[in-house]
Amino acid sequence: MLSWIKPHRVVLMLLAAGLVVYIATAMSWEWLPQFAGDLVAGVGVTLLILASTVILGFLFAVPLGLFQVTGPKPLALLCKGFCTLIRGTPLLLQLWLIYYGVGSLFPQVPWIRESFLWPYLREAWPYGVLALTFSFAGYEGEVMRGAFAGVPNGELEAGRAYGMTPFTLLRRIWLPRAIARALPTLNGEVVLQLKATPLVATITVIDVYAVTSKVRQATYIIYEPLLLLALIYLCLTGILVFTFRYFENRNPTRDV
Amino acid sequence: MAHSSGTDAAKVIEVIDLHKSFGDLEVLKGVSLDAHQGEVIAIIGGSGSGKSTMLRCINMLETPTSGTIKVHGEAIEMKRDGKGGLKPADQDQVRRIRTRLAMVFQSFNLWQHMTLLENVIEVPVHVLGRSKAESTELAESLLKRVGLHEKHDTYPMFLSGGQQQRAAIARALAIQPEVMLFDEPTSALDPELIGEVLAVIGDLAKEGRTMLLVTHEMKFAREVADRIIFLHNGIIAEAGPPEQIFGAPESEHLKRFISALS
Amino acid sequence: MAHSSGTDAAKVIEVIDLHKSFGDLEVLKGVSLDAHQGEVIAIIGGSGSGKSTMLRCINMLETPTSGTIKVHGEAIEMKRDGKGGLKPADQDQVRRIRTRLAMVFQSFNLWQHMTLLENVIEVPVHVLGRSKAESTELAESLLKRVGLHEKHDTYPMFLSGGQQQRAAIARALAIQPEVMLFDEPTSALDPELIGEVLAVIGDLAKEGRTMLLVTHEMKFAREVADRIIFLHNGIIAEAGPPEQIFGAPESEHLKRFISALS
Amino acid sequence: AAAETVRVAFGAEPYPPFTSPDASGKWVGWEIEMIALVCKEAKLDCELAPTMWDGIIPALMSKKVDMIMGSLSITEAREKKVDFSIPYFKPNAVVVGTKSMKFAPTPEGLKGKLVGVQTATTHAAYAEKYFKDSKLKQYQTQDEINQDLVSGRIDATQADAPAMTEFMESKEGMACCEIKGEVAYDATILGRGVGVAVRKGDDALREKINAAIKATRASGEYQKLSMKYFGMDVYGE
Amino acid sequence: MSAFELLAFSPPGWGAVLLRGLAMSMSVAFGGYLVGLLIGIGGAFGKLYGGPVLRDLLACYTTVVRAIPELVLIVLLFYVGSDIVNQVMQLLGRPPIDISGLAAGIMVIGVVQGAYSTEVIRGAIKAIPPGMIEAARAYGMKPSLMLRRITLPAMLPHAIPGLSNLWLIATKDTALLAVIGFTELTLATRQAGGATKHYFLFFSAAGVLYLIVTLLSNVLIRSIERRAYRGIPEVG
Ligand SMILES: Nc1ncnc2c1ncn2[C@@H]1O[C@H](COP(=O)(O)OP(=O)(O)OP(=O)(O)O)[C@@H](O)[C@H]1O
Ligand SMILES: Nc1ncnc2c1ncn2[C@@H]1O[C@H](COP(=O)(O)OP(=O)(O)OP(=O)(O)O)[C@@H](O)[C@H]1O
Ligand SMILES: [Mg+2]
Ligand SMILES: [Mg+2]
Repeated sequence: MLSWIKPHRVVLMLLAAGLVVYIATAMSWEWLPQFAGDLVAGVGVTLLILASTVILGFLFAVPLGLFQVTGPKPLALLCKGFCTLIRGTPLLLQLWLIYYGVGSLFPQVPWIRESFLWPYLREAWPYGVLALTFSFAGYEGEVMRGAFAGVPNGELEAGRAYGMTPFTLLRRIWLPRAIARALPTLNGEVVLQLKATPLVATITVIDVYAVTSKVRQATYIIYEPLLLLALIYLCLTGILVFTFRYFENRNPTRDV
Repeated sequence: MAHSSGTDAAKVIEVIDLHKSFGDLEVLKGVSLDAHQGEVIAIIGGSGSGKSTMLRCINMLETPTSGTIKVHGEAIEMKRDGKGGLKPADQDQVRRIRTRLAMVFQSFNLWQHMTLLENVIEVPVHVLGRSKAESTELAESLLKRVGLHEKHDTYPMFLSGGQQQRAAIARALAIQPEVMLFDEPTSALDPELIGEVLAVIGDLAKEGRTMLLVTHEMKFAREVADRIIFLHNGIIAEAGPPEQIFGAPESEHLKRFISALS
Repeated sequence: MAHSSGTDAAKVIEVIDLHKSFGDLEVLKGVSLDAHQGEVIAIIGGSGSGKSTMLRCINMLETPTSGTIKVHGEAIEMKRDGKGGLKPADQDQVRRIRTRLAMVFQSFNLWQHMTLLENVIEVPVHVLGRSKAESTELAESLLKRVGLHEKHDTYPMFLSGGQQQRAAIARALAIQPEVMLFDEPTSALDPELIGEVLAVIGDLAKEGRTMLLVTHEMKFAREVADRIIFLHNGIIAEAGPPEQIFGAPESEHLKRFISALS
Repeated sequence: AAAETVRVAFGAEPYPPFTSPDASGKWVGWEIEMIALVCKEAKLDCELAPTMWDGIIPALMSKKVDMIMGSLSITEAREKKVDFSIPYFKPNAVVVGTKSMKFAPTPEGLKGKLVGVQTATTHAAYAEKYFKDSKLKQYQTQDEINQDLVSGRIDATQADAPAMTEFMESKEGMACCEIKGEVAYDATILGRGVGVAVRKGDDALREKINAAIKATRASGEYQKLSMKYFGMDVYGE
Repeated sequence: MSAFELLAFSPPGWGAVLLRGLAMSMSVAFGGYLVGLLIGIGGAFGKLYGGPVLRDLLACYTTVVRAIPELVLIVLLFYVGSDIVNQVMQLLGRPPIDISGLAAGIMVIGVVQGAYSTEVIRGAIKAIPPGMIEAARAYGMKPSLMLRRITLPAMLPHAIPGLSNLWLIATKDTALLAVIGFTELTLATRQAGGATKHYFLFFSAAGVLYLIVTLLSNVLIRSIERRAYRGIPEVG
């Protein structure tokens, strides 16, 4: 632990501490108590959306990437098409089409309005989760495609030669190797996903970003809410980066 | 084309008129071969003569352009693929057969994300469904036997060439297969270790396992093999017991090939 | 510790008290060695004894834990790095020296994104600044010499093991360096090709090039080397001309090592 | 020529009938014409600077624009950061709801209902204070609220009366919804109206604008413009 | 008005507005992406081979820039940044300068993209078989030469998926520039939709425009990929 402390790091930390002290003292934060509850709730919403869409999206991305590499052809094309469509159009538009497009059709069907699903379909978050999941899957599917294709053929051959079923080969060799090499990119994509979550505010899901926007509009205080927002996202990203770093370091690599 | 005299033991591997092309390059031009239970067959031949390709065809890592492969009398079923070649008709059959053949690759192909021990127990535990404790015990003893006991927690990329090769051999042995396909298993080993591998192969043969062995070490081939096959220009140019091949080579090519030895 | 009798030729490589550890594992425990102009030195020893590590230290692919390396009398300057090891002080010097040493790797390390021809002309054209036409001509003749002429437009992935190894040798030869470092250059080759490589090495020695050669082929070492060095347990356990090493080995280890030969 | 140039910011997102662009890039609407009117009276040479909401206050602070005239409600919190002119517009707040349900625009009437409001508006503040038993949904724009009203995902909305007239005249609006009435007046939230924002301390500009707004009332031009767009006088004494 | 009239190229059709927005978006995206790529290459090498100080600084850069929402960065860099510049100019007795939205946009997108490409490229370099790099070193290649001849081409297959994702993200991130008064495609779309109430028509039109850009990009990426993947047989 002590080896972590080096002169330049001390300097950096002092600088950071100075900045924080300046921001805390020289700027106006009297609005904070009034919105504290909203902020905490907002962080919760952000985390919930992030976690659920990343996990669901990744589960979806694995077959998307795999089928593009292995085929069969029609399935590969289908996956490719899905990834292209998702990556090729703005998320805002997708969210919008799902919420205002598909979502607004349900109320017009009487039996849906009567069913137990209606209270959920009437909410906005299912649509947000769906759109963000698709989006993550689309981007990640592409990353996983590259990662699957990059695993050295010899190692796969060894698995096949010893009679592994395709599923065992995938679970034991191909997927772990692919994930290992996709980790740094994956890390970035998850952070991007974190920053995509604010879009759900456009369909009335109030995340932490929406709360700070509200503060800004209500009080016309510009920079303080933005800085707080930056700090919150910084902490969340820091946690993500450290988690990923932990897993990255578990992969053996030789320095060259 | 000389062929080995049949023995009474069961035919474990039969290769019948095997052809293999890569694009325009015809690497195997009709190779036929029987391997009987407990037999050790050494395959020799110039670099690029198709030795690896032949081994790889036997367990379907390459699909033959034409020809038949039988394991224990069971022919691997093939069907035409779209491009004028063959492909296995029944993947389950291929898989079943593969679990009975263990291959040691020329380029080792160790799994880089697993330690040596993990590499060795992978197939026993996850393919053959043996218990982890038992597999680990076997693996440790195999690693000890190839002199890698202290390295069992190391990842392959931190090993010397010879250490990787020995690990690959241990991985194949751990499967305890009926047939072993060795592709130059001693290329990175020193004489002392070659002797050790030779002893291992001898033991395996005594246990009744069949072995196909690609090698450039003629001395090794002579000592370990019951029969030697000389691949040249895509066909089996000569085959026979070691004394005959090294003592009385018939073709010019083989003569030149082994004359380089002395 | 035996040392070779000094010759009159200039010392091209000097290794003085070289130590190298990987973590807790001390692989080289003080190795010293002189190589004179035109000399061929074979390095033998068990798998994992540190042969590759020693070659890799000479051109600074591994940085020694301590010790000095001199090339043509010029010591590679080193400084302490943070972690108690050494690192080169002047990268330019290292680079300049490296262009005079050509290495053939145990695992070939061909550049997978280039064809064979591109692999071979890469360094002459882009590092040494020779003309492309001239380099291509030389490369073609080298590829022909190692029997890979028709493969010059192929990517390494599609080559057999021996073909890759020959390509790696051609790549090193194309540099026409003063010193060649060979790490098991014949491990994937058949006896015929080994003979060919032996001839190439002989020619190079006649041209006055110095060679350090790690090999497991004792026959090869005996035929080609002026001096043989036996690495054991991280030190040079024995060194001397082939007749002495193979004829009158002193230590137990060496005796056992070469007894495996017969 | 003697007039000084003043850059006037307003939201770059369309907000008809107040501010909206046409395809040639020209901005039209009641507020655009108000800007012209006020500037003429104050003898200012005004330049329109449509700016996205998130950048509008920073633009004012960093002097990229000089005033904001974009339906900004005057509130206590905001007055700490900017100075406001006298109000030039006091909309009254109405509740619009689906035809299929009958309810009054009161806390009791809206109990248990799903009510959409535009975030950070006086309506949102009002709804938060009074409609405690309703479920509030915060939207970015009134347009989106209207869409969800049409599709039936919310039951009601509270909004500016003038802004809703246009919606109520549209085909979808007429089909789905009706005006349930005005909410009970609360001067502390609704009472201060909409003003022009200038940088703190820019009193010269603020005085000019105050005078100009009064002048447009006196000359009757304000009333004419208001009738043209809303069919009533929205100044609200 | 029919959909056809609404999308016509001359007013009152909005076609020209959308296309102008697209052109704006593309020029910022392209500039920003290039800047980001350069930063990314430098950053990846710094992170892999740099000294401890450089590494820590780069770690701060990639973490902080990736963490903070682009909107915050744009607002801070553009308004606070130009404020500071102008105060400095005032001190020097020079007239204030107007930082152009285009330059600011490219700068901001570039800085953000740089942080992401640093990570993508770092991962790709780590995926190269170490032997290929060692061989280059052993033959005395200079870092710059090795970069050009070995590292970049060899890492390309591993980096292309990530980098092409980044390009597509760049084309869409330009939406944020609306905050600094830039009428790019997304804002133009919202204006058209809001003014005409034909939201679906215009959002779909923008979607199609984006999709066309993507498909064209894909053609280009494919051809780069085909070159990058030479020598690597298809797995399957
Ligand atoms: N990067 C590394 N990290 C950790 N240990 C290493 C590393 N490289 C080599 N070693 C260890 O150092 C020892 C010597 O390795 P080296 O490659 O020099 O052996 P060698 O004599 O060339 O053997 P071989 O004949 O099998 O190639 C081995 O035990 C090996 O496991
Ligand atoms: N995937 C492939 N695509 C194209 N050509 C190939 C492929 N694999 C092998 N070849 C070619 O087929 C021929 C035989 O290769 P093979 O690997 O079987 O040789 P080998 O006898 O094992 O040689 P070595 O002793 O050098 O390992 C070679 O000329 C090689 O270039
Ligand atoms: Mg081979
Ligand atoms: Mg070695």
